[in-house]
Amino acid sequence: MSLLDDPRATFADLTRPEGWVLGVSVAFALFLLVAMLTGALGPTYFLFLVGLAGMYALLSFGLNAQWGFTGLINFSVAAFFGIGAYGSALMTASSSPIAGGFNPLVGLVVALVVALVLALLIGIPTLRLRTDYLAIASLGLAEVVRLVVLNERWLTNGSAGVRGIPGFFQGWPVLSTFPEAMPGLRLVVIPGSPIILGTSFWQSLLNVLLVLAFAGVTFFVLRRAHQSPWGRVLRTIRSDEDLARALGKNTYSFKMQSFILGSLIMALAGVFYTHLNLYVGPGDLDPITTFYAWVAVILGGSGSNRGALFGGIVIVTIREGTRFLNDVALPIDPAPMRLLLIGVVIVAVMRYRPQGVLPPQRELIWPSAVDGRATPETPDSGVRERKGGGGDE
Amino acid sequence: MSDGMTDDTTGAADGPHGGTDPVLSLSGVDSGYGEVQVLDDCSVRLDPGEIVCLVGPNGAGKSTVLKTAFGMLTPWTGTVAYHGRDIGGMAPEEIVREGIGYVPQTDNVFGSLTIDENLRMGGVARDGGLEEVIETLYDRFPIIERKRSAKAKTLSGGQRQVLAFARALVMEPDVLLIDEPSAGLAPNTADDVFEDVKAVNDMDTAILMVEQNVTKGLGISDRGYVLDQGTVRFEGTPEELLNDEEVSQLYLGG
Amino acid sequence: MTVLGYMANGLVFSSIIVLGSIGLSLVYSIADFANFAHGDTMTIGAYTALVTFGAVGGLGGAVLGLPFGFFVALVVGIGVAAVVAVATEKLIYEPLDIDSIGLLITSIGIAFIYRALIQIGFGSDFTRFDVQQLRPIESLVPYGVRVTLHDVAIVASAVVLVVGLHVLLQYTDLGRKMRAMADNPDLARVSGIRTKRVKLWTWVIGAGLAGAGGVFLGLFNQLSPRMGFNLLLVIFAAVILGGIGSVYGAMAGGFLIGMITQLTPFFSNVVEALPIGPGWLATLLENLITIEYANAIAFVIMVVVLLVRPNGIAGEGAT
Amino acid sequence: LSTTDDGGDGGDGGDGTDGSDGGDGDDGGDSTDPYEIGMVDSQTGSLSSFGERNQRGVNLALRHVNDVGIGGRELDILVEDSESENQGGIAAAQKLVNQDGVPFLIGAVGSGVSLAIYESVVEGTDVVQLSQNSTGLELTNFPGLLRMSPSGLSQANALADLIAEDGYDEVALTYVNNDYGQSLADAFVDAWEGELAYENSHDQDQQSYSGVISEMNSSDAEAWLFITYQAEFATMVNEVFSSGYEAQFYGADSVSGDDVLENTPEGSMDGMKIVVPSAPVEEENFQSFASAFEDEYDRQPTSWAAYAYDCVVNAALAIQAADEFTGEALQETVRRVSGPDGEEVTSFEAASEILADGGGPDDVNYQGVSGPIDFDENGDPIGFLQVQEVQDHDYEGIDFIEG
Amino acid sequence: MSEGALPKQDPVLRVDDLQKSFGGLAATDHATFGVERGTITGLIGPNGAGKSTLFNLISGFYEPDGGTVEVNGTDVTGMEPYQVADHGLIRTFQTPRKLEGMTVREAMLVGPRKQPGESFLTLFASPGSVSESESANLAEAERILEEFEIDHLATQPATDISGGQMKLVELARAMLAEPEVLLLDEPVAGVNPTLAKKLKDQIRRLNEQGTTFLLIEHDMEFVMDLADPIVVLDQGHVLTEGTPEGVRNDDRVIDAYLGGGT
Ligand SMILES: Nc1ncnc2c1ncn2[C@@H]1O[C@H](COP(=O)(O)OP(=O)(O)OP(=O)(O)O)[C@@H](O)[C@H]1O
Ligand SMILES: Nc1ncnc2c1ncn2[C@@H]1O[C@H](COP(=O)(O)OP(=O)(O)OP(=O)(O)O)[C@@H](O)[C@H]1O
Ligand SMILES: CC(C)C[C@H](N)C(=O)O
Ligand SMILES: [Mg+2]
Ligand SMILES: [Mg+2]
Repeated sequence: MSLLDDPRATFADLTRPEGWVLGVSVAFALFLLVAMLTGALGPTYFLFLVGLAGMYALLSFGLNAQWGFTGLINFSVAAFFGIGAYGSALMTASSSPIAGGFNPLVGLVVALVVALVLALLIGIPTLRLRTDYLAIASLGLAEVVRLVVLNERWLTNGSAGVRGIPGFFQGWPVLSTFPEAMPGLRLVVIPGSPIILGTSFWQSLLNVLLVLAFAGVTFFVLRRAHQSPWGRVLRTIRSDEDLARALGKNTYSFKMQSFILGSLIMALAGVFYTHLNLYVGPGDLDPITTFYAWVAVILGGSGSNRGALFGGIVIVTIREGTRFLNDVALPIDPAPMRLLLIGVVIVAVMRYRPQGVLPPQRELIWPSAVDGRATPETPDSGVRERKGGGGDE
Repeated sequence: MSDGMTDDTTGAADGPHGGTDPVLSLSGVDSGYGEVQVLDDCSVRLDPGEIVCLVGPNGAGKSTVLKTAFGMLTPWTGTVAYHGRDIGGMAPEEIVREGIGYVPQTDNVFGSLTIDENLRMGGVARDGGLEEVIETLYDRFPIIERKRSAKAKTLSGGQRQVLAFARALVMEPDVLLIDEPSAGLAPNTADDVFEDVKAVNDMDTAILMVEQNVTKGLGISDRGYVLDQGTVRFEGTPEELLNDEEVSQLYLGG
Repeated sequence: MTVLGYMANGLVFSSIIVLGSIGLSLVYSIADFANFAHGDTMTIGAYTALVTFGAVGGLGGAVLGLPFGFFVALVVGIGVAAVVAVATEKLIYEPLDIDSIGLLITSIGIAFIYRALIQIGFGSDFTRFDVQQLRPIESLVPYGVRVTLHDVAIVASAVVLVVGLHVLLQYTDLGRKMRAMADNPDLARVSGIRTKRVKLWTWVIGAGLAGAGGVFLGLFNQLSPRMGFNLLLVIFAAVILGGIGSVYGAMAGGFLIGMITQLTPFFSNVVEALPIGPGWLATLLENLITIEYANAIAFVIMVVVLLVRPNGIAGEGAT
Repeated sequence: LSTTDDGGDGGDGGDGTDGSDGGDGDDGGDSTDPYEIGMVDSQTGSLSSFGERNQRGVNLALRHVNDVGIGGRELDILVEDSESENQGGIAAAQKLVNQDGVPFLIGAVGSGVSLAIYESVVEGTDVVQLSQNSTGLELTNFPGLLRMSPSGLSQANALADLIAEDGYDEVALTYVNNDYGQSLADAFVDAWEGELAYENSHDQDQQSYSGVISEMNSSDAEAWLFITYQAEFATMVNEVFSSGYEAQFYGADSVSGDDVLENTPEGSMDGMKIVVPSAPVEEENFQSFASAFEDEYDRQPTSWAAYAYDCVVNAALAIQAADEFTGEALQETVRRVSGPDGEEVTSFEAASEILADGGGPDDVNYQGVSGPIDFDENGDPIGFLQVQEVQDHDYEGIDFIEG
Repeated sequence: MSEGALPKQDPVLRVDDLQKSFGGLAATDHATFGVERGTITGLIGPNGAGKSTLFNLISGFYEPDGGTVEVNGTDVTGMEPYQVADHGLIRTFQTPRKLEGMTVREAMLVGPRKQPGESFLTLFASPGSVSESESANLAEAERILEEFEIDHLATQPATDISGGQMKLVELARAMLAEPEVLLLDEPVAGVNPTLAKKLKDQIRRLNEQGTTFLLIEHDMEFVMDLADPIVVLDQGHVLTEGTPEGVRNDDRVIDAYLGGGT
């Protein structure tokens, strides 16, 4: 399994699309590196994009844990994201109408607890019923939460939003003053275009480290869960809940666990967002976030954690990369052009990579159980993929 | 359409029934799902008025033969000919109109439609006389007549099987492809169905049938094929197959 | 305003929602996905009518306060919306080999494309049809009902279209074929149903009605590139409430949702007037049942209805 | 209907229509690169129509600036879309500041987005941020964040006075449910001494506001105050008209515009009074701006276009007056080129001439087409207000109020 | 109706006066019978007699209109399917269930009950125990696949197999659950006769190891050979119960079910 143990085998194990994606990713990373060294890409901006990608990756992890694993259709990603963001903002911000001024870690905990409560509130009545209930209830819930945040000023400041939010490392030893303490660096790789790394660079670097920590832990937890019997029950529910019930699985409980897990991860994304942008408003609960999380999961490949990670990156590339295309593209009204481009990219990916970029590739059995056992040769394409490519309908 | 017309040279005449042209024939067909090959140089023929039975182990490719013949799958190589005309790759909804009917092995009724509607759907390609045929079928299958306005998903397994069979008969096809008609049927009902198959056949419909109930299946057939791993292993009259020690041992549970 | 007045408003708004929800529901069940581009299809209908109306002008006479030319524009709007939808099906959806969630995501992309094209062509500002705005019908004002002839025209046209659809489904096999297809597409083909053709008809009907809904929405309010999209969530609620895939359910759902959103001021009056149990409950309700929460109330009612009738109002009882 | 121009083709103008084209030497012949500044605009999303209005102003201003040139160099504006959302706005500003490295950032439209950008991207750097359209009260608390459009506070006070003077002691108020609407409404409620018969917010982009309208009607107040945007207001007017209600309308500046006139029935708003920020006199610079605008776009300019226009001109002047093209240097000049000291001039050309002749930033006082633009210590412009009345379905200025 | 109620020494499953109707149709009509521990009990009856409905009632998928179900002496009426399974009863479905996105092997591994790895916390608290039981289950799954002659399908997508193969996977998975009582709904419908014979041996062997079976089957040769006693259901109620011989020669059974042919 691990790259360190046996790198050669790990690479030989890759399926064709995996190899392809790996190749493209490496090339893309190199390209970015070169762009950064030559000054074509601002390092601070790049780190901001990485932070955003991390945030979308977290959102897609969360949705993947619900939809990809268990088939729960959650249309209130934005609501859980918003709960995370507001929960943490209201606890830490100086302008908070209720509490405020707490350590960001308190904010983190409170955000997660509120998300948990909300997940229970919506899960308890709906998860016993057919899967579409959750879709419906969550669609409504997202709107209700948004309207409450917008209108209940005593609680949320209403449309004014919450400002005066500290960075996540506020009050931590060393880290809280790290960006200011770091010297401004000036790197010259290409003569004439020096790269200047100032306070905001170090601040962004901290943010990136934070999101990497969040996403890294999440990824590790999800991967292990996905390969486990626990994950297998979820996948059984996704495909045939009655079968799972007949085999003695308490499907309601499993669905609840999966729903809560995903919701917490989405709230985590919200917490990060709050301390990345230092401002939250009701607009952050707009359904568009839900759209993008779905797009990321589907583009990445439903049910695949790596896919979700990749989907997060793809979303940022689509949303922010199109800004660069603007600079060169036709001088038609640029804004709708960008909207058009985003639309075209989404359609194109679905057309040419319908199972997503990195669909689940191989069977998911607890790793050490299959190790050493003669694993039949890796199929050239993934389980789903072969199905997707089938000629019959 | 062109019943029995043989304007093309189909190189007939080397089958056991030398002389007649087959209504339906697969010759040298390779076929499968996606990239997975299932049929390997498979040849099966159905002569006018015959009942032919396909038997073989699970996963041998029997259903795949029917699906390929009916356009659900496109043959990779080889031809599927109907009255000598190549119909390989033609869409199922068009093949129905040519006069071939098909009863799938699974998912063979519209669960959310009533029995009555199921039968009507079987006749969308008919020009007329729909009501009469449906009434005839109800007469023939009282087991579904009683439930004509119930949703098909409420039927028991066996009732469904009967409905699926009836649905295909609405078109009064020339050739009928049936995938395991007796699976899940009570012995007496299975007998009825086999009798019905016989009766349909008596009205000049050639039948290609997959059956695991080999004794009864071969019992009403004129010829049989044993399929294994996508290839025809044996071909012959029911007696020949049933009496062959090896065939019977390996495939027929004898 | 009187209850009657609120209900009259609700009826007009419902008519538009109903037109949108029928199409969404049809496509949902036949093409098997939630079409997020449906709202923008409505927008296409509206802008087509705008252009057509600008080109043909009033054409002499008028019915219900609307010039003949407007009806021509309506028909063209319906037609173009249908053609665009069919073209999208042929060019984009049909060649795709993905499951329904994949299609849903694709439709989000399509929605962006439609909207971007409209914005490129027309700018993002709002505009209206160039028809004379009317005053309320005098004879109804004493009853607290304040509707114009245009409103009557909207309701009447919607009724005509809905009845037309009903007749079509009732007296042809199309409706049954659609259901068969929604149930089991493979078996439908095996039975000889030309599924592609049925699908195209579905798109024609669904998008055509959406186009009409868009034109009326423009007449009712105004046109802007986001008009249809802004309505989409409510339309979804209507479809789900009605029972996914049921045309008649979509009608009922659309009607109810339209009514509920317009009746909220009335509900809030009722809540204020009623002597509700403990004081805190009364305060809570008074704070929550206000027009800011109109959409939220509609959604909550939808969820509650579904808990009682799990398959929507027109669906079959509990499973 | 005139919805077909997409504001894009500014290229073929400048062929002598300006009259004042005489002696501006050789423009742009220099090999030096243009100055690049950034702008965050609402090109898509719920405020996209404002973004479009902004772009018209920006394009016109760019023409006027580049006809003259800034010390021989041109001005170039990189526009990024905020999607009218915080997230989009922040991402756009991130790119402009940290990727393109612009020292001067015009943006954004919605007050919430402007603040979000300021707090998460600009604060702590020396980049100059100048919002083109935000009028929310909260911005006053952020002196580092400049804006061209005046705070809603003076407007709110003026409205309260105006309604009281007109003899009403009851008012029904509806406002758009965002930072802008809410803060303006709050300020009004503070200033208003009469009875508030109805006060409720409404969401943007709704398909119908008949609920709001009917509730306002049942409040029995005779004066109705609207703090909302053009599209929403036009819908409301139409609904009032077709419901046959009668009331005296009042409105904040964001409800006035040609598109409202175009899209509401004749006479439906007659008598309405609106308080709008404006130049203190019926300046000829506004007139010439308006006529240039009409030539270009075949429509009257909105105040939003005028703000955006002034943002660009102000930025250009700040650049010309500064020693070097850095945020630090621009912070020094941006307030002074339009500040009260110096000679009052009403066009970029005139101001630029003074600077070219060796004048310092304090030697010019650019008078904008949207007002005198004197930023106070909080970064807000000194607002001058005009009361407009709708007469024969057109806006007539009837009074001035000094901020 | 009391014919079904033969006295049982040690009934592992008891169905008492069970009723269920759909609309006007009484699919289960005061059905009463018991399954003796250690037997292979056959359940036969015409199509639509209510056999599958009975399975659904016993296993908790349907809520009965009246009557009780007892498993291992516990009243499980009205319990959730998973609770019934906890009491040791597992059922298969007449129409095989497909598991999308899994290989056949994975689909099999859902079978075992109470796997330590099914608790989220254990995954992190005690990965070793997860690993251990997973290895054991995998070995067991592969063994059964081999016996069912579908080991070559182990890493095939579970959806891409033939109709008969699906029935086999369904059966194999249920066996992995190692229940005390196993309810099989037509396990060999569509299964090749040669293989069916082998399955017969499998079932018999498992039975000898202590599993009690209740099985619905229309293949008379199969069921008569394997099961004793046999319960005959007709129109929702127990028509008769007895030895294969007795049932085979019962006129009512011949009439309603077997027909002349057999
Ligand atoms: N959910 C349901 N709704 C309505 N009727 C039902 C439902 N389930 C079963 N039925 C009816 O109950 C009767 C018994 O059905 P059941 O499936 O139990 O039969 P069965 O004995 O298993 O038959 P088979 O051997 O054909 O599978 C049938 O007439 C069937 O139509
Ligand atoms: N949809 C599918 N996709 C991929 N492979 C399939 C699919 N359906 C069947 N197969 C494979 O094709 C082979 C032949 O299947 P087929 O259904 O033709 O068998 P069969 O002879 O009808 O068996 P049975 O008697 O069990 O119905 C099997 O090995 C199966 O694994
Ligand atoms: C363009 C304007 C409508 C923006 C508004 N003044 C605000 O601050 O939000
Ligand atoms: Mg088969
Ligand atoms: Mg059954």
